[in-house]
Amino acid sequence: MKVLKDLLRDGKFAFGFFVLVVLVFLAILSFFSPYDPYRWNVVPRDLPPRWPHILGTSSRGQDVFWELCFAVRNSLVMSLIAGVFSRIIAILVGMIAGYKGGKTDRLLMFLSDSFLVLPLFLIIVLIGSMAKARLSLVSLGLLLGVFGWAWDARVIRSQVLSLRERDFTYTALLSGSKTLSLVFKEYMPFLTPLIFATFIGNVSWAIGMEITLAILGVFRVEIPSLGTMLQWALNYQALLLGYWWWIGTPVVTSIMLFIALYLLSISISEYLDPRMRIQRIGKSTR
Amino acid sequence: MRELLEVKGLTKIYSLGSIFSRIKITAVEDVNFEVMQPEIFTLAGESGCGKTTTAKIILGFEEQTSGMVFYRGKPINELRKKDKIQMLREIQAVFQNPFSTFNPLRTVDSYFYETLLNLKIVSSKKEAEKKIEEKLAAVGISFEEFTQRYPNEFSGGQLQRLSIARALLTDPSLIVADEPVSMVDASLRMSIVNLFKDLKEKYSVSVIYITHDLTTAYYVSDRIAIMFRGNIVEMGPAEEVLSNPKHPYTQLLRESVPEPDPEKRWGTKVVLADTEHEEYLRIGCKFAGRCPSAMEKCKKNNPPYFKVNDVLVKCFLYK
Amino acid sequence: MQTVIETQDLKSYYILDVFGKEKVVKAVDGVNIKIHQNEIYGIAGESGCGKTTLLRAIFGIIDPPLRLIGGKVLYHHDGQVYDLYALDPTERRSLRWKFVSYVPQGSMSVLNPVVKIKETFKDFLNSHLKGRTKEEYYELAKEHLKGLGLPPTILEAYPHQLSGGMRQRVTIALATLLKPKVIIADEPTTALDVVTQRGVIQLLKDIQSTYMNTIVLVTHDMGVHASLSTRIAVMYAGKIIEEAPTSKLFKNPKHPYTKFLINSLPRFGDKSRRTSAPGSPPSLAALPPGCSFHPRCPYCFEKCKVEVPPLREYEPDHKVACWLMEERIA
Amino acid sequence: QLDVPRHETFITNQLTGRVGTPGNFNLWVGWKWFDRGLHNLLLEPLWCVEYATGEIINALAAEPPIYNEDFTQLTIKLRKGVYWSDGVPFTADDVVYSIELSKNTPGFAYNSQMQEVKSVRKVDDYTVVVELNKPNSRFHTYFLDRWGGFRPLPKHVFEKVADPLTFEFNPPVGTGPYVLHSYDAGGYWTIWVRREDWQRTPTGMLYGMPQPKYVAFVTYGDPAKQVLAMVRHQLDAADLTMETLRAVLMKNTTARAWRKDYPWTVNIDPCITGITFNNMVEPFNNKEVRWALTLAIDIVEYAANAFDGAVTLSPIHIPLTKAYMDWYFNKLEPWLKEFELDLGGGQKFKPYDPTAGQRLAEYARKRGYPVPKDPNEIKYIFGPGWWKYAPDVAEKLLIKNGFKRDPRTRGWLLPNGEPWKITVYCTNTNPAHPAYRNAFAVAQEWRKFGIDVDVVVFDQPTVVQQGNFQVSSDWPAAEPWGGHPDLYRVLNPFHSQYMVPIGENAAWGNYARWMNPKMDEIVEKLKVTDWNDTENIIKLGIEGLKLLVEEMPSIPTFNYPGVIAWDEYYWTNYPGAENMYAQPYHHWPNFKYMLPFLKPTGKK
Amino acid sequence: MNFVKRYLLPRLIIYFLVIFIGITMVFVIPRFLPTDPVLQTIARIRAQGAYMDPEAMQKTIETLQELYGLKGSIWEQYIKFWNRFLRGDFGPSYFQFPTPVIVLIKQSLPWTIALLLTTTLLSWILGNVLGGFAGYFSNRKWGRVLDYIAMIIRPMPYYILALGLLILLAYIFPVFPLGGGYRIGMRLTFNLDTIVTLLKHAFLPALSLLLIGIFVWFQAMKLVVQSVKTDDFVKYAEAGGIKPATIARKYVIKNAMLPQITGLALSLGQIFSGALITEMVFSYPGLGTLLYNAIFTGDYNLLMGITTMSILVVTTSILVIDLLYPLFDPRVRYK
Ligand SMILES: Nc1ncnc2c1ncn2[C@@H]1O[C@H](COP(=O)(O)OP(=O)(O)OP(=O)(O)O)[C@@H](O)[C@H]1O
Ligand SMILES: Nc1ncnc2c1ncn2[C@@H]1O[C@H](COP(=O)(O)OP(=O)(O)OP(=O)(O)O)[C@@H](O)[C@H]1O
Ligand SMILES: [Mg+2]
Ligand SMILES: [Mg+2]
Repeated sequence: MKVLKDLLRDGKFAFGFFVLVVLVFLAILSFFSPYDPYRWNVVPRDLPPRWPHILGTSSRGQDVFWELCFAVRNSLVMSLIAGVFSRIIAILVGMIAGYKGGKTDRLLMFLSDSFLVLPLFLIIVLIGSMAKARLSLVSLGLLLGVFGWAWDARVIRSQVLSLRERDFTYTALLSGSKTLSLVFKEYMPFLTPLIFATFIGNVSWAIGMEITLAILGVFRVEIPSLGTMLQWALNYQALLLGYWWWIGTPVVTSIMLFIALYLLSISISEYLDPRMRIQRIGKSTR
Repeated sequence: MRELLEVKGLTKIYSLGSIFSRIKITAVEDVNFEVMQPEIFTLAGESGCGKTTTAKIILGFEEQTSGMVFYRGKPINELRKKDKIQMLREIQAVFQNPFSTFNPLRTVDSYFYETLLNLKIVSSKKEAEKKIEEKLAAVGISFEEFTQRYPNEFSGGQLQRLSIARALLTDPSLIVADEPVSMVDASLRMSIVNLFKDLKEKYSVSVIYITHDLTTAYYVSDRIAIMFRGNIVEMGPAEEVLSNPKHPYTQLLRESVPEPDPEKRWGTKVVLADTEHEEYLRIGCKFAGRCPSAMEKCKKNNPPYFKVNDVLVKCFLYK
Repeated sequence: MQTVIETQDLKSYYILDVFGKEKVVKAVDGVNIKIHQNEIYGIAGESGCGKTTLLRAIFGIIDPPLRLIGGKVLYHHDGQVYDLYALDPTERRSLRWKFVSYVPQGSMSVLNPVVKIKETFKDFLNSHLKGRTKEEYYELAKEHLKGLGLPPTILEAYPHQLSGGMRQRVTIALATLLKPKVIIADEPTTALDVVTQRGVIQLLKDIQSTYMNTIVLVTHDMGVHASLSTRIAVMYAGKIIEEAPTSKLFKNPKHPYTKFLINSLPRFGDKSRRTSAPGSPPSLAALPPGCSFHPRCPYCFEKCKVEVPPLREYEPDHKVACWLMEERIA
Repeated sequence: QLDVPRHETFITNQLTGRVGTPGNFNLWVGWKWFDRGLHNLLLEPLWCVEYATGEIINALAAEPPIYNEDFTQLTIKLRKGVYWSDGVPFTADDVVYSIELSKNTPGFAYNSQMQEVKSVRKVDDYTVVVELNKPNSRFHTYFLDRWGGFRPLPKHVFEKVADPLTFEFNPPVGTGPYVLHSYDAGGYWTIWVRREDWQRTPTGMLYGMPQPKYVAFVTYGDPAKQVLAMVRHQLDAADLTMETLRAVLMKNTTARAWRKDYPWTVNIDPCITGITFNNMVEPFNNKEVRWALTLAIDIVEYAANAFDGAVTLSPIHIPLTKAYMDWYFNKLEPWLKEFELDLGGGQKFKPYDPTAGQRLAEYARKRGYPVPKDPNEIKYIFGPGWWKYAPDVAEKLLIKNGFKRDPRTRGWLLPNGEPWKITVYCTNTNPAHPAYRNAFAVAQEWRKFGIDVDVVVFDQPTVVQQGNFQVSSDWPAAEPWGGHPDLYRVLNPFHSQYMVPIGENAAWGNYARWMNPKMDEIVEKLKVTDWNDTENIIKLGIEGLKLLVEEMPSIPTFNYPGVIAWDEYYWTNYPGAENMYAQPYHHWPNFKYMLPFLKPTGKK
Repeated sequence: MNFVKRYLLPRLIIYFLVIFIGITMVFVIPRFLPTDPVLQTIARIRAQGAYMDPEAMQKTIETLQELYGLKGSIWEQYIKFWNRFLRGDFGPSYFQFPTPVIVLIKQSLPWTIALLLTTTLLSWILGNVLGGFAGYFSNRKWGRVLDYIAMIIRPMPYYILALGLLILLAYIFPVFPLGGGYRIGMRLTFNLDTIVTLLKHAFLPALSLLLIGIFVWFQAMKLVVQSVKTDDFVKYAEAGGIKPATIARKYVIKNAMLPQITGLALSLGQIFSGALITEMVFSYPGLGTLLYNAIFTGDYNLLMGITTMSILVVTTSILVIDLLYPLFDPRVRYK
């Protein structure tokens, strides 16, 4: 709580946090939706925003606001799973390869290079078709996670390679730190900005991938998500027909999501780096 | 007095450079010495002569190219494999660069608590605090000043002292101190050096004291080894070596110590090497290029050790 | 003797936010010094007493959390007096390296690792001299190095290819490049072996005698002070507590802390136990009242605990801040 | 944007998208993007269907096919005075050579079909006789162009070629009224120019001079782009989606669709859309289950969800184009009205709902679209009727067959007690395609009925072809010819001789994997009925359609709702609903027969 | 020599191993897909209504399998593939039969390279320079404005951005053409008009790619700079009164470049997968659509052709970067 209070003093964090809270609120709201997101034709079609349809209705006869609630919930779940899962792999592989070096490093980098090189698109189509498009949000998240780490692991590794040469590694060793705790306690703070950045990149990639997969049919287009919402709006030419509320909603929401994540990550990284935190405080009281 | 640590034929070769230009540097070349218990053993010499590398090998942070290190008569690496924690308790170190000793993104005190808890020296935070306070007092830092602060909030000297305090936490038998007081004023330097002395006398602690400050080396150490470009060029009792240096490099070194006396100032100018590489690449005596009394054979052959009284000298002058 | 830099009641504190609570580290607390032309002004003092901070304040690099609390820094240049902190950033920048240059603490790691040394030279020249070609800059740099007796070949090297001593000397060469009136050097020889240190000091000395300029030198090595400085100031807890010509200070230190400092120096041929100042250095965030040395001072009396002693000239050129001196006069 | 005079050019989009092999015009080998002008401008077939008028056009052929008594010999009479575009006359030699080349070249188009040919000979320059190995009363349909067909190739060009498979046929030589002008090596456009001697082509002879001097086929990529191009008058004809069409009409005052008002869509497309059950898997192998699922559909809501109501409903397995309405539907309707289902327990139910079209019109009116009042007009626009929305009857049928409702969720349980989950497979990833829309529309209906439905959209037709599905939105039956009452094409695939187990390729037109001895009989009879004996052909057709209704192996829903937009800025007199002189698509082979009717507006 | 044995050789072994595994995977994966090139070809021919007798179909399938070289076990096919591949031949495309894969790739490659190579490089350079400066001068106004723009543009769905640009600059303000590589009906000869036309047509696709690309690099660079700018040598340069622009350029950006260079290598490799959405939105010729169609028509040979190239380029650029690292950072050593 104390930390949160500290962080909230930063405008960037406050804004990002606010947006995220709103999104989470929307996601929770979806549990109270008066409409089944899988049913069409439940409200009059193509209405502009007006009470009670505060974000209008779509050509499928759905209420855009409530669709958004489901979309936010599902997209958050899916992309966070993908982001977090691939981060975990990337961090583990990158850190261990960088820290251990030698054979371990070579093996892990071989693995990640192979992942880098493989035509991801092809593989996902393959897996998708084997799963007969029955991928759930969670398994899609995991799948994207499995394929989203290789590059970031390489980046993390290169950072660790230089970090491990710094003397504090030895201090930590002399303090009896075990490999894992050493790597996480000593190197992690340096990597947080990087990890956050790759996390955002990964989340945006995952959401983009989800749209692509939905288009290809590997993922079910009926599951409401920011991606499929956009996809439907585009298919029904909301842009040209002037249903701006329909196409604008997912676009603005996803941009807001990324801005929020970005601001949060910057703010948190600054907070974690005492040098920057001090500067920040120095600035704010000047 | 028992032998605590023995270094035998230690060699470390680094290779530097890119695909196009590769250079091999023998950072440590066939180094032999032993440290008694208790003893303050000083390693001194030109910057870049391999002192830190030697220390890192002893501490197990660097792998030697060849040679062995024995601790209490057993190969140190095997001991480490057997009981890491015990070895960490027994051997502690202070690093050269105080600014990089602690992670700038972590508070300094966390290392203190970790040392105590990881090495199972204390079992509670309360106990830890007591212990830390005690050690901090020994280096002249107050507990309040120290809690919850990041390394960049301390001055260089303060960091060095913190580093020493941390090493003392485990009550080690051997402290490898790599220039532990280079950024500390003379008065405090004295108190720390005195601390080493006391530790040795009261608790039989041995110290490998790596330093450029030959006056304190003279003041505290029992024996001293002078290194030059990876080789020990002279080794013996500190008093003897420093008051009566034999190797031309030791002589130069001794002569270069600035006296804290405005009346005494240096005479002749010294010649410095531009880069270290050229001297590393020498086949014969590495100092031959700058030595005032260099002979032909110095440039071609690597001189062996000669014993003069208690002192080993690696110079053909003493053949 | 002409003054080149003077400070007037300079106060510069680190203001920190430690978990919501403000904490003030009084690193420079009311410093008045006058640095003259053509001298080597040494500053000694306990580690952490604010030497580096003082130099930064004099040089004008005050970044948060360090802040200027009060006082002035005056530069005497070309018959004009500049109030450093009243200048705008571009003016300040134009004085740097031309009037005053800086060798920071730990200067072995201040060179840009990915460019050759000559590039760094070029950048420094280019930023202060106008309208010359690249080749002219390199030529200038080469000349300069030659003048200082350094091998010009190092211009083609990357920093990591040079030895520590060489890097240290490169930063000194950089600092003297534009022949500034004042060179501020913060522990330029720490981490060097004595032979290399000797080379670096010789260089500083040569520069000083060639250009007749001023060097402000911070070092813990009293030997270096003895062999280089003409005047020495001793700092303690953010304040100057004694200032005197070198020989006077070594022969006749007056402040109890200075006494400890000088007396604790070990010497060859003397292995007897040396004592240092008792107790530990005070935290600059919580200074004791009165004279900040009083808790460690063997001669402390009541007044010391209450009132801060002023820095006074008790003998010609010899200033001390100690109530004992006051007593003695009285 | 265009390097030929705009007002003399007719620009259309290219249906099949960017050409992969822009420099290769040899459309007899592999897939060659016919619709870039190859089959619609460059080449003429022997015969061509015209479904707008319900006739077969004799193009290179001079008259309909002539079979002998036992259908082992086919005589083709050729049109006189036709020349290839390089000035060589078109004769029987070309046809004979084409057939022989195809027969002897594996990998060539119609190679396998031509194996039926025992021999082919020229009687005179304008008569060809084909002897067949075994009787085939429909052999000539291989030469009947209906978005595909074997078109004669120039003998004088191909006989000089060493390997006809790798031959690029560039520049191409044809019998149609246009020749190649230029093409994009990147495959995005092809421009054709009218032949100087257009009179010497079947098109010229039949309909006169094609009006545009140039015709350009352009791939715009994204459908939204076609809208932009059309609004800026850079595109004269485009097949769009319902939504893009509305956008065009909104923004371009000179643009029109096939029908000038709602529902705009082309309803004469010879193609029926709907839902296909896999009759080889449980529980869809049960006719009553199939019927229950049919009755669970509220077709008005279905059409609204799919195309906002802009469709022509069809309760039978052929599209209700004007022609089929006359040939078949009007004759079938009385029977449909009386058709009954047995609900068990002596209960009967008449499922036909003659008001479905009216109801759909009502929906459109509610949406604010102008809809005609005349019931006859409505019948032709929205369709005559469909099956009733009768969830209660569907429920009865299911319960009769052992299905139950979960008392708690009201969802359906299979007879074995498991929840009923249906996956609808859609093999078309184009969201504007009826297969796509049908899949989601049916899912909506069945979900409402209490079944857990999942839609899988995946561009892998083989999955359906090999029977690894439950329900698919593929065509419920093969498309009929369109210009001829013969239903051989629709019914033949249901013949049991083509039936294969799951895992093997089902016959196209029967992905439902349904068979019935009665159907075999009908098909056998049809096989020995002459192409020109339309009376008997229709009789057999009606029998077949009745059987399909009774069995409902797949649910027909509506005609392929073609969406075509024209810009009347440079050209007018398009074949719209009010003036159906030709089929409306520029990508069909008949395009060349439409061009002579266009009128330039004179705008520059 | 030691370098060759201890570093180069293992590195090269890994290089070839990765290529081998990559290519093998690309060979195997499509064969597990339910897409069968023969059936896809037939389906496509019939999709619009061409009629094929069910009997005739089976025969056609067999002929095509013969022609495509798909008879025989997967092993035989695999060995055949390597045989051909080592001779630099990918065989014929199935879907565009009998056009050789190489011909198809050659058709599209120049467009893709021209568009993607320039935009990749340009966005890399601009993004890094802007990011570097904005990161260093992070409290200047323009830096913050750039930051906000980056924040909004970067997460924008690319399709929306591209379409938006198109609508804005080709429709509302018809400055640029709606699509294509050059004018419809134009014959490409080497003259000024051609060059102008080509550039004009490439402008919007390039712009859309640049916008996203620049801001991706921008944000990454800004992040790295954030830490570099507190380094000692930067502080020293500032103290030395070196011009801020010089510091940003030579001290900050140059030192922050390393991770970015690796990133560049990877994105250069990805050029060879083309830019599908760009090609679709701007109807621009290129490899993207080719690859996309290859996947969905089961055109194994074409698929192999394109992905093999991409694999080769990615692995090679990673290798080259690894070897050339010391050129960019003189401190780097091989372990
Ligand atoms: N990791 C390394 N890789 C390559 N060379 C190294 C490495 N570490 C040290 N060296 C080189 O080995 C030599 C000895 O270095 P070392 O740090 O042991 O010297 P030192 O005696 O501690 O010097 P100083 O007094 O400056 O601390 C130097 O030339 C140094 O450049
Ligand atoms: N960034 C900072 N934040 C907070 N306190 C600081 C910071 N930097 C320095 N200090 C404190 O300010 C005081 C003066 O530091 P300074 O670096 O000036 O000392 P110094 O005299 O140069 O010491 P040394 O001889 O060890 O270099 C010290 O007590 C130190 O702890
Ligand atoms: Mg060292
Ligand atoms: Mg300092």
